[in-house]
Amino acid sequence: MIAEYLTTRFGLPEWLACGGVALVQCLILLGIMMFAAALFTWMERKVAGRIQDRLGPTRVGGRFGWLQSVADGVKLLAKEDLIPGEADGLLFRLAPYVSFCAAFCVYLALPFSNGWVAQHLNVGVFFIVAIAGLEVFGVILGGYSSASKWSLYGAMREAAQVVSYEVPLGLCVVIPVMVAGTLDLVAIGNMQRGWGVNWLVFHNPFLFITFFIYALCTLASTNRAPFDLAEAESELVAGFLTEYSGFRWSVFFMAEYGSMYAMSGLGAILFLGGWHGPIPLAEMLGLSYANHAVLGWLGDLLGAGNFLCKAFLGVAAMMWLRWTLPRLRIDQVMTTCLKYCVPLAAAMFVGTMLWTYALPGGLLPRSTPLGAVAEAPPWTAPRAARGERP
Amino acid sequence: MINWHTCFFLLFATITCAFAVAVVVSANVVRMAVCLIASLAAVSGLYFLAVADFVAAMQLMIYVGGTLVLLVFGVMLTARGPFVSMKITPANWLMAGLAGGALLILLLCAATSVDAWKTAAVAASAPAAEGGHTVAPIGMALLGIRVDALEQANPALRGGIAGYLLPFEIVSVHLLVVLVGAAHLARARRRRRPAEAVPDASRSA
Amino acid sequence: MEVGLILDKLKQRFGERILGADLEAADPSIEIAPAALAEVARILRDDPPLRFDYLHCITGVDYVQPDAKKAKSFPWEVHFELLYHLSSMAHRHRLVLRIKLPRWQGGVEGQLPEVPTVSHLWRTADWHEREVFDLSGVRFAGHPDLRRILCPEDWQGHPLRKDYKTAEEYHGIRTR
Amino acid sequence: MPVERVDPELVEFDVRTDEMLINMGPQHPSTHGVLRLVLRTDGEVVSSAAPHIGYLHRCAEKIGENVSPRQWIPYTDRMDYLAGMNMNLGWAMTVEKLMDLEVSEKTRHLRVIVCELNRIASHLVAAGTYGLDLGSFTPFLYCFREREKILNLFEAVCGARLTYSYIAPGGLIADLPPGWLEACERCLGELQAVVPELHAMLTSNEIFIRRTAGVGVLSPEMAIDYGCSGPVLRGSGVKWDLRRDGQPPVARMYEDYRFEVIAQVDGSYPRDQEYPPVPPEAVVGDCWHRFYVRMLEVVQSIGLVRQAIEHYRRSAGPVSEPIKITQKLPRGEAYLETEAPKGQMGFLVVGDGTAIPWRVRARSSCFCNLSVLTEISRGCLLADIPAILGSLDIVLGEIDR
Repeated sequence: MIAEYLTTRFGLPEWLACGGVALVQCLILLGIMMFAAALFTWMERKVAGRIQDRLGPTRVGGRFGWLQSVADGVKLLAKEDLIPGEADGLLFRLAPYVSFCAAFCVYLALPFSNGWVAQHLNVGVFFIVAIAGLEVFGVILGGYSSASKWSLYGAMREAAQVVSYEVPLGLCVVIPVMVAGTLDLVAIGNMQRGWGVNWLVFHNPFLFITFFIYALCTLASTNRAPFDLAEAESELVAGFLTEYSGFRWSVFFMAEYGSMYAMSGLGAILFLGGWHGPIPLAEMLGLSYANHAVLGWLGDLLGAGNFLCKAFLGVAAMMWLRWTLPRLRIDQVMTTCLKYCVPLAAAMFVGTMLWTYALPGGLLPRSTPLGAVAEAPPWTAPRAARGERP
Repeated sequence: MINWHTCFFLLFATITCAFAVAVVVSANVVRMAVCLIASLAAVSGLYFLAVADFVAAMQLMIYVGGTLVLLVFGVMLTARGPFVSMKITPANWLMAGLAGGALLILLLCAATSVDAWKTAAVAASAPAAEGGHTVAPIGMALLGIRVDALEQANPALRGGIAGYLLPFEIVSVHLLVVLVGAAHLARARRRRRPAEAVPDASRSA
Repeated sequence: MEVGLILDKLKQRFGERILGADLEAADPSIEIAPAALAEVARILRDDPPLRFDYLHCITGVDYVQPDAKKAKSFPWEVHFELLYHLSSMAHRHRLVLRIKLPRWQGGVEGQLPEVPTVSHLWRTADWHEREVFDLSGVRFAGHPDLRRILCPEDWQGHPLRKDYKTAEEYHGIRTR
Repeated sequence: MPVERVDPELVEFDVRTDEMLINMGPQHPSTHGVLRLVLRTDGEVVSSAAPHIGYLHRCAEKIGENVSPRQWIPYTDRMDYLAGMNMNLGWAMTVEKLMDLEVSEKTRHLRVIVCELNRIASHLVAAGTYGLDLGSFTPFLYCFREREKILNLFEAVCGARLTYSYIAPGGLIADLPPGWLEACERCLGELQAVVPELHAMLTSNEIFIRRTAGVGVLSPEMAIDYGCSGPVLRGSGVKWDLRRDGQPPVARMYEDYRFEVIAQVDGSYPRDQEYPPVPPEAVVGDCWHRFYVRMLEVVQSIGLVRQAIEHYRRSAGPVSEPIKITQKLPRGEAYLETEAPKGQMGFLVVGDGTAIPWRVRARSSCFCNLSVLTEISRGCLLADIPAILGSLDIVLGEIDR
């Protein structure tokens, strides 16, 4: 790997090489997350504007207000940082970072393309689901430590909602995992290689339905409208965010957008072919490691573009819903989860199980990838399997 | 020469211990829960270091995630008066110390009794090397096939004992029954009261 | 039903306690004794041919001229008046109930005049009586929750009385 | 499948939990102004909601006793500041009743035009903010976009966009500028096209129906008992509209107009326009019906304005001049209620022979409509409070005066 390369080629000490590479990886991921947050803040304003028959930001940065997020960021940094007198100061300060860390850790195991992943875990799916559930801690701590009843309401709603929706979300994730036979996200992505019909969402009708349940649960677990009860403005002022201002508020915000993007990405890998486009363009062009290392790398780059687009579209759909639908009531949110999502997901689970048992190949004939099956690049295997220490 | 592995091990171990102590020392229920979360999360970090991804993710999901409920209860209990602190009497300290000490001794005994861990060389070649793929062996073990014991000379050991599937299923069904029972018991039965008897806040507030 | 007929009906029933009527005005009114209000109101609401089911408004009017110079040309006698605007959705007729009260109970300055409440007959009266109490200073006997409604709870005086003097300051805030 | 509703009569559970008193307002996004509700909550269930008002009290009645009727007109603008025209109208007609004044035909029809336009504007705000209360942001901007067009028309008429002071006792301060009627007709056409959009985004939206149907049910008896009026009363299925049932001056104003009172009687609404069907979950008197009545009234008012434009074009002569500031009032009293967008707005004036009234009284429709909140919100969920409050469509300027 790069660290080995650096050690052997330039004689860097191992600790420096490893540490440096880890640092760079972290910075890249942080960059992606921050950029996503900035992009989506701007995009949300534009999308909301267009849906509401207005323009959204137009001035900042010349055209389209593309620097609006920067202006927002500067404004938020310059804002007075208030902590309520009654608040538990330590927890109040800690809470946004808890949320942010959880959202960030998801990116550690999220592959952006064939093997482009910071930490290739062979239980990647499981890790992401586990970590994504931890974001709620920040919300609960923030709501509790604000010493405001509205914040507390927001926190309690969030707790109830996230804990409930983790069940159908977990079930929905397990179904494609069952079809794929692995928890390794890279492997799941790679088995959907080829034409669009190979995507798991088209594997069988049950998986097709599962995808929509997954989308619903994603909305709920990332706290987006119509499930944004924790910060329901017209009911709870701003819910757990009521007492937050300035930078800490923006950290919560980045965590929200970060996890929206991550969950869209997870959905893209599990259901929508990950980094494989509907047309196997890379293979048609011969961009594979079998031909040349650089070509293979280019193919992966194309894949990363594919993946980012799919995740982006997922977020765009979330925005579309937010600016269209009214908010559900808490009992309706719970009913949706417990009475509809859980039984449906369970039924889909059983259905998929029977389907794969009866028709192991799937209904649609799997299109064979063009040309020779591309050989996976050497670093796609889990790191541990190569016998190295992280 | 820095060994990152050792570095991180020390870091995570320190965090684990420090927050464990903080849980004991802290007087505020919610802060206790937060320290417990930090401690448990650091343990999960240790598992990652040991290349036991599956166990680590499990730790995150079950223990750290499970603390959520604890946290929520803590919040609910202290929501009335802000940040109620706990009063701890010396007797509590004594009893807790006894129980904790006993467990610590048990743990130390167990740790020193495993021969393989006594030499550093063996520890380095611990199963972690072929690990990473911890899911499949665990799954197989449930079905009664010990992957790590395939090279065992003793065929009785090689086949595993009987697998853990049956006990696992029994335990899960048991848990389900307990859950249903708890839900039934806790179900709020509503009692009707005539509207007149309702305390009217517009009058009293 | 014509107001004249209503008047006859009420006179039959309450006799002396119906003090007068003004049938020629734009809004015909019947004046009744303060003590009879609750009973008259119950009949007005429940008697099938009357069925005054809708209470529009309760108004307190203070008739006094605090300015001594203008007092000579003051066209009314000094008193306090309550107006109840009623109507019936079923029969589509209207009526104004008029109650004349002394400005102060027993003529003692500061003692608010008192009438029986009608809030148990029309729930509209609940808030309206509170408002009249708050702004005009009439005590409604039997009202379940007679508190100030528009002014702060610790406000002094009743602003719609003609002799009301604004306090110099309220909790350290200058009021003029 | 209908969501199981919390029984309105229950307050007690087997599992006892602590109740919490929580202040909703005076600074809260969905109390529509500076209203304070003291909620007694048990978890998400609200066992009682008590409104506390008076934060916007501006002594309008006391001021009215110190200025002449013409001078008090701007104060009426600031009562229901979303329907200034209707407030002006109520006061002007009350003073006209006291003075026994008649206005010209042309004035009458012009008053109908501006008042019905203002009714549309007010209902649009109600619909938009109601969407906001339920977490739907977009209809709010659609409604305000349309309202802007109406405000532009008003600006052309009287120079103000919110506080018009256009209708004065005795007449109007000005006739229409040239080309105004054509602009108004264009505006009506655009408005008519937007109503189906609002129906799609709100009235017939599945989540919207679930949030409003069966919530905050107000029985017709209770509505009358509490003195509710306007769409709140009609939403409970009471066919009562002062434009048809009012005192002679008010009813006479609308005697040439064809319209039906919009209320569900015998299970159906008057079939004079296209509208989405009533969902099976909706109960007469719930939030959905109150909202629905407002939406239907928007279309009805569009029709009324069209009729009024025809009448206006046909009537000859100038519009009536308002009375002078120094005009002496006769001795006596007059009380009149008009049908404002939010309900029956009543004014009482007592004259003592001078130019300045002895007593002025404003009977607020929202005041009565709000008083019913405690009753219909008992046992609902926290999220239902904005839904119920929004469906009552209150304006604090009118409640506190």
